[in-house]
Amino acid sequence: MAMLELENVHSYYGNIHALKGISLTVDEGEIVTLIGANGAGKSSTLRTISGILHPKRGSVKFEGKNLTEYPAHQVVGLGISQVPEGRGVFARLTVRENLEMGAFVRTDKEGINEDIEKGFALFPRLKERQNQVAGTLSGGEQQMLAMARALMARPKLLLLDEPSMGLAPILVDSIFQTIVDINKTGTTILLVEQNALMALQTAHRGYVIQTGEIVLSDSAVALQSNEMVQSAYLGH
Amino acid sequence: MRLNLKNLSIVDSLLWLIRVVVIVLVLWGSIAGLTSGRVDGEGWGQFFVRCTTSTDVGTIQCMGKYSAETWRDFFIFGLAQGGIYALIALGYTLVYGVLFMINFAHGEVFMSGAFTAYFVAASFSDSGFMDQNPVLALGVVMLVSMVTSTIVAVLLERIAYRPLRRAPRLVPLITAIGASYFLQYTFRGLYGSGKKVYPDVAILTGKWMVFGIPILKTQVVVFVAAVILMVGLYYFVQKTKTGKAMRAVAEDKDVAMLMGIDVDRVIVITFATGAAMAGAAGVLYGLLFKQVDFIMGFIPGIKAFTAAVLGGIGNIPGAMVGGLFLGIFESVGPSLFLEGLGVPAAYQLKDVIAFTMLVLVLIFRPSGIMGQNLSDKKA
Amino acid sequence: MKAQTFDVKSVFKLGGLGGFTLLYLSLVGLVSNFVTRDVISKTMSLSFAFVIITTFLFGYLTARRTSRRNWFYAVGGGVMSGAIGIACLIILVLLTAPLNLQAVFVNASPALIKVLTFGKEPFTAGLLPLTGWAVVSSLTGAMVYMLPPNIRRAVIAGVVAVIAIGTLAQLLSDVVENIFALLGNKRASGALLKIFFAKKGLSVSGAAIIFVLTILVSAFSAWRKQIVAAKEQSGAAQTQTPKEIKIAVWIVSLLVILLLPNIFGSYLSEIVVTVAIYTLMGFGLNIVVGFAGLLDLGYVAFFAIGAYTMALLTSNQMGQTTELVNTGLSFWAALPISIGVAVLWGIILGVPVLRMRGDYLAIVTLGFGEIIRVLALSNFLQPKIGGAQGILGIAKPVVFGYELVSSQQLYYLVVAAALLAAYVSWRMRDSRAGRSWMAMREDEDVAEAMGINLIKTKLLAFATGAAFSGFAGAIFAAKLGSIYPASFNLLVSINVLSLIIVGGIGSLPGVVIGAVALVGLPELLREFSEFRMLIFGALLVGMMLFKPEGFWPAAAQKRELHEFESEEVEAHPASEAA
Amino acid sequence: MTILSAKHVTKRFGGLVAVNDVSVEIAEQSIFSVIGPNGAGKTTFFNCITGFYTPEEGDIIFRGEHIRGIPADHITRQGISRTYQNIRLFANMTAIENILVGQEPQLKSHWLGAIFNTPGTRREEEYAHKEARRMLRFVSLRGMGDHLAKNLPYGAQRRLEIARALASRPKLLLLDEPTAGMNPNETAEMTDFIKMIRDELGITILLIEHDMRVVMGISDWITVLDYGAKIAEGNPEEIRRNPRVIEAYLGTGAAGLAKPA
Repeated sequence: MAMLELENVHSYYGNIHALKGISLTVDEGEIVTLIGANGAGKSSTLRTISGILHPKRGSVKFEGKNLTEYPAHQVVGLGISQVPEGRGVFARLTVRENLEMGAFVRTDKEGINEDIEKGFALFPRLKERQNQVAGTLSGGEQQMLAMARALMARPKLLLLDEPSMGLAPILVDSIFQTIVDINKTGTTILLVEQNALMALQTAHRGYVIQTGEIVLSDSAVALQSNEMVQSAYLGH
Repeated sequence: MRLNLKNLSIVDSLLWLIRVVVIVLVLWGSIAGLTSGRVDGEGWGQFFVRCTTSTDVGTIQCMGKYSAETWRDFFIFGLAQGGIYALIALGYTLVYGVLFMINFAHGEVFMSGAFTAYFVAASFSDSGFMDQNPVLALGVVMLVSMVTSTIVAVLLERIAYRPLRRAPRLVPLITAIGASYFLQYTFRGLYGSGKKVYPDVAILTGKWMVFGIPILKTQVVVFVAAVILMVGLYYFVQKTKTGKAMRAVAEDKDVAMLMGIDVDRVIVITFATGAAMAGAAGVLYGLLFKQVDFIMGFIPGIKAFTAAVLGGIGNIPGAMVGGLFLGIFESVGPSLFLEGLGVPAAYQLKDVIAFTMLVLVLIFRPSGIMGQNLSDKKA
Repeated sequence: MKAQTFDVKSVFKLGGLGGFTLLYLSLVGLVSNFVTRDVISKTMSLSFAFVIITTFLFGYLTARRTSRRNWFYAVGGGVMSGAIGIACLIILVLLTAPLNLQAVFVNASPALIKVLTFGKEPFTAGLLPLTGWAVVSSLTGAMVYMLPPNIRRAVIAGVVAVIAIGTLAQLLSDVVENIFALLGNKRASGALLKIFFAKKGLSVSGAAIIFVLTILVSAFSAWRKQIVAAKEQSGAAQTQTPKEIKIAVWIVSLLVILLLPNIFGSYLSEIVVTVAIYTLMGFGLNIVVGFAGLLDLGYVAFFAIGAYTMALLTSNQMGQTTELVNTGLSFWAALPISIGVAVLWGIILGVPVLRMRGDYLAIVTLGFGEIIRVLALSNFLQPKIGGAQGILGIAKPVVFGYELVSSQQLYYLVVAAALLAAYVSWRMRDSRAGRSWMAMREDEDVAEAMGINLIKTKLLAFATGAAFSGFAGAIFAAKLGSIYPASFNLLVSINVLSLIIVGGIGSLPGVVIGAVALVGLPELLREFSEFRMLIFGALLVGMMLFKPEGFWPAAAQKRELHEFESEEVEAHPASEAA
Repeated sequence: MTILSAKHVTKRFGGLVAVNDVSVEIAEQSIFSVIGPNGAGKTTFFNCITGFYTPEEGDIIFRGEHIRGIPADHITRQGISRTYQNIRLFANMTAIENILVGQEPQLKSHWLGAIFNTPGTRREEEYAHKEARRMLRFVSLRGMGDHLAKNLPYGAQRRLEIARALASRPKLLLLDEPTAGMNPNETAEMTDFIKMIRDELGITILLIEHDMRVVMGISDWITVLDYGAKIAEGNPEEIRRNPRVIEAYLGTGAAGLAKPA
């Protein structure tokens, strides 16, 4: 059984029909990517999974539980963390406080401290700046913080929303390397990206989304050689 | 930076003009007020030497028509009253920080606590409990006030504000105004329209010597209590998990939700915390000004809002500083520069000072004394 | 889906809420203060009506929540809800014996106990009928919910009509009398009045007739609506109202407007004048807030400025109370000056706040309003404008040698002013200026990027608003003949803002409706004066929660105006890309 | 002929340099694109040209006039108008009203004229309405005039926003990501439409766009921004091959990145 399963999901922002029947699955241990143009519904899909957006129709199942029955703040507890688009670090909280917020649903103090250290080990830059407010970090550092923060909840499934957005290319490489590393430690990853090339080179499988609909799904390798993907998203 | 005259529009010039006029008026008034003690025929040098070298400040009329002691008393009273403003201001600032909404009914939350606690205080006083066990009694009175205010605020949030969280900003503001009147007249209906006089507390009559200065005991207690509460709140918001969650919700509700924070609950806690501070301020107000009635929330409410804006709304230390500053300014200002300008019965205009300050701050520095500009961020 | 069992929890919750409401109404004084005010003569006092209406309402709500359209559940729910609700009240009554509740709650008085126990002694016996009535009315509420929707609506309309007319019985009977007097038929009016009205409130027969009539009218209109809907569905062209009828409607409204003071009598005319003054202000604020989106809470400032200018220019007692001298100007000479001064201040106060938006603007304007009020009250300006003593001896308007003194005469002046304001608002709304305001309201940055000069546009709104307010102030001063700073408090600003919001922000008919609802009704219900602000506050909150767009939203009106163009849409189906 | 030239424009926000010493020369009747990663300062650059921001340094010259630091409404009156990345229509006004507001720089009537309903005002209003309907047809929104802007479909809103910008009869039109959120078909239509605006109305177009097919397909000239600074400019072919652009924006590929196991 798939770890995450979306079936025919329809979501709206007010009157705007953002998702028009999205179906996708993510299996345990995978990196799955969702690629598509700006406004195609990538972020809406993630927001629907994490409960901020409530689908009008369709089902979202995680490890057999129906996610639509849970309010957004309880989804983290089930084992799903999200790195939001634009990073969404709490600019006026310190780096350490940001990480503590990531572990909000946990109560094991020692475990939390341990994981903060783990986060610092993953991103040594954060350790140097742990008492700085997050707003003073550079874009790349904020992305690292957002990822470290999401890991603080010890998620089984990590949702990444455009981790490469607006970053210098050199940072993009290292961010994607980190994604692979995180995956190797056993965290399943659903990656939403505009940078289709990087995403497909990192992921196992991919879905292509256009105006709220999945138009293509295949292994990442096959998608890279798909003509339509090449012309629309890889710029060949 | 070079001044580009072409870019200086008419509006800017007018705003500069207003600034200059206000500053000149205040300075002129203050100087005129302070130097009005100069004896006829006395030279400026003589006057200055006499005033600065004299040790007997109590008798020599240097600073206007008041003695240095009077000025000091004005200042200390300003501190005490400023502490109350600051406590109420915290409620505005907390709620604004989290919801970007002016809780216009916050003054009534303050009133509800003070008004309700009066009955407890009065009965304690009648039964003699207040005099036998004043600390415990006052503690209970304060607790009742804080709990009442909290209940009112939580109900207010649940019934009037929560359904409107995504409504255009005008809607919750109007709701708050409506709630404000509703609460005023509910408490009028419940407790009557007359003024109630807070009982005297025996141990709080008279003065204490603080650093060699005699100060009314009530003023000391009010100020100290206000400071303790504010420091406590600051600690709560800075250090506790809930406090951090509050700050997280203030920055980004969606992301906070993604962290597993129950945003609704945090908002209720925010209202409750602000209300508890207002309830405490209510009892302190009762101790300081003695009188409570159903309409008492309005003016302190607006003043406290001014204080919150002054310190940079959304900013907790700002609210404290703003409250104290406003309290002192209001207490000292009328005698300092309004009388200097020759305004009769200047104390009548202390509200004008507060409101003028509010207006000027909002026009010229909407970010407040120590806040960053929130309106920029939202644009 | 929940199981199809009886939802006891909800019954207790709603019953408890009903009880809480009853306690609230009792302790806040609404129950005890209207004992002598009969809705139906000698049968139901307004005090008692509060209890009955509350239990009825919660019985209805309980049935809606728990009955699942099952009569058995509805009966059970209604009875239980009523019983729980009234139990709260009974506990209150029983508590008054051992405790001196009145020391804290002023309205937990013997008067309240007397209402609730029907004056019976010992009061435990009196509580029985109370319980009976409450349970019966709650049950009735539940039953009414079970009726078919059309009948249900008709019955509720009937109940509302009886209570509304009963509450306003005295005034309505006066109006009826005046109408017959105008028609020259006094005897008929006497006979008619006797059927409907008793000394206090409606007569029992009157109540019955009104109840039945309302049900019939309501049922008829529902039936007609159905027919119209059916016709529309079958594709029949919408029936246009014939021109003759339109003209007739215009003539009749004109006649009514002209004859209103005579129909209403002096007391009601007084109220109408007040309503019209607020309407005039409402049109002004509607431009500032409704059109231009500039939230102004200090609007009373311009009202005060208009009034004070009028007073200073026309008072014949200037030398006595103030240092200023009599100018001896007439009302008509002073009027344009008053408006001009208000406009000037509108601009002066407008300039510093040009850069300000939303809440901040609201607070700054509130600050301006308060500053002006405190200054008017202070000793500082007393030598000029009279301080707390105000200014007396303000001139009355003179028209063709007639001095307009009474409200029945001033009525024409005020209504003309309000109509003028409505006309100007209407013309400006549909012009370039109006569009600029609305664009600015929607998005200031984009409006500027479209070439709109924000400074001019904002100041025009402030100035127009100030002009209407100053106009209203000038008339207000002339009407009273004397003014005091106390008349210009924040409440006036709030009132005007509320009335345009309750009417429907940006909507011109909304201003009138809002003024009637928020200014007229409270004036009519003089006995309620103590509770006026309470109801006002509750109404504002309720309005924002349930109908934030107001009674007559601006958008609906817009659709009407553009009927023609909508047809074009149907003729040319959307040609946008699929 | 240069219609707009920006010289060494720099705009800072606190410590952040959003636009750093950017110079461009936009030829009349050309389609000129600005590309770059998010946060590169493209929109800020737009805001500097339209007067929403005043750049700290540099100069902007539009048809021979210095427009740096001039209020936004004046700049619009001189002939520059724009659309927004995240559609900013007057949501609660009808489509027609939106266009009528766009016509503002063309209108002269006074509010007094409106109150007294003078013949001049009436004539102008009639003309304005006629023009607005014509503009609606031009962007193929015929018959949608009385719909509130917020109720229009997404694509229609995009076009209405362009119509509103065109209503001021600009010489230079700034389009901020006009195809954002569109599917490939809609994108192709929009591309044709932009070309048509240039060809039929002779309006110069300054474009921010992420969709490389649009940019490469219609641009005469492209400027690439990164971290607020201009890193390259040239015609589409040059840009496509420019190593710096490939590195910073078009992507180098993930060389050296291990495939997950």
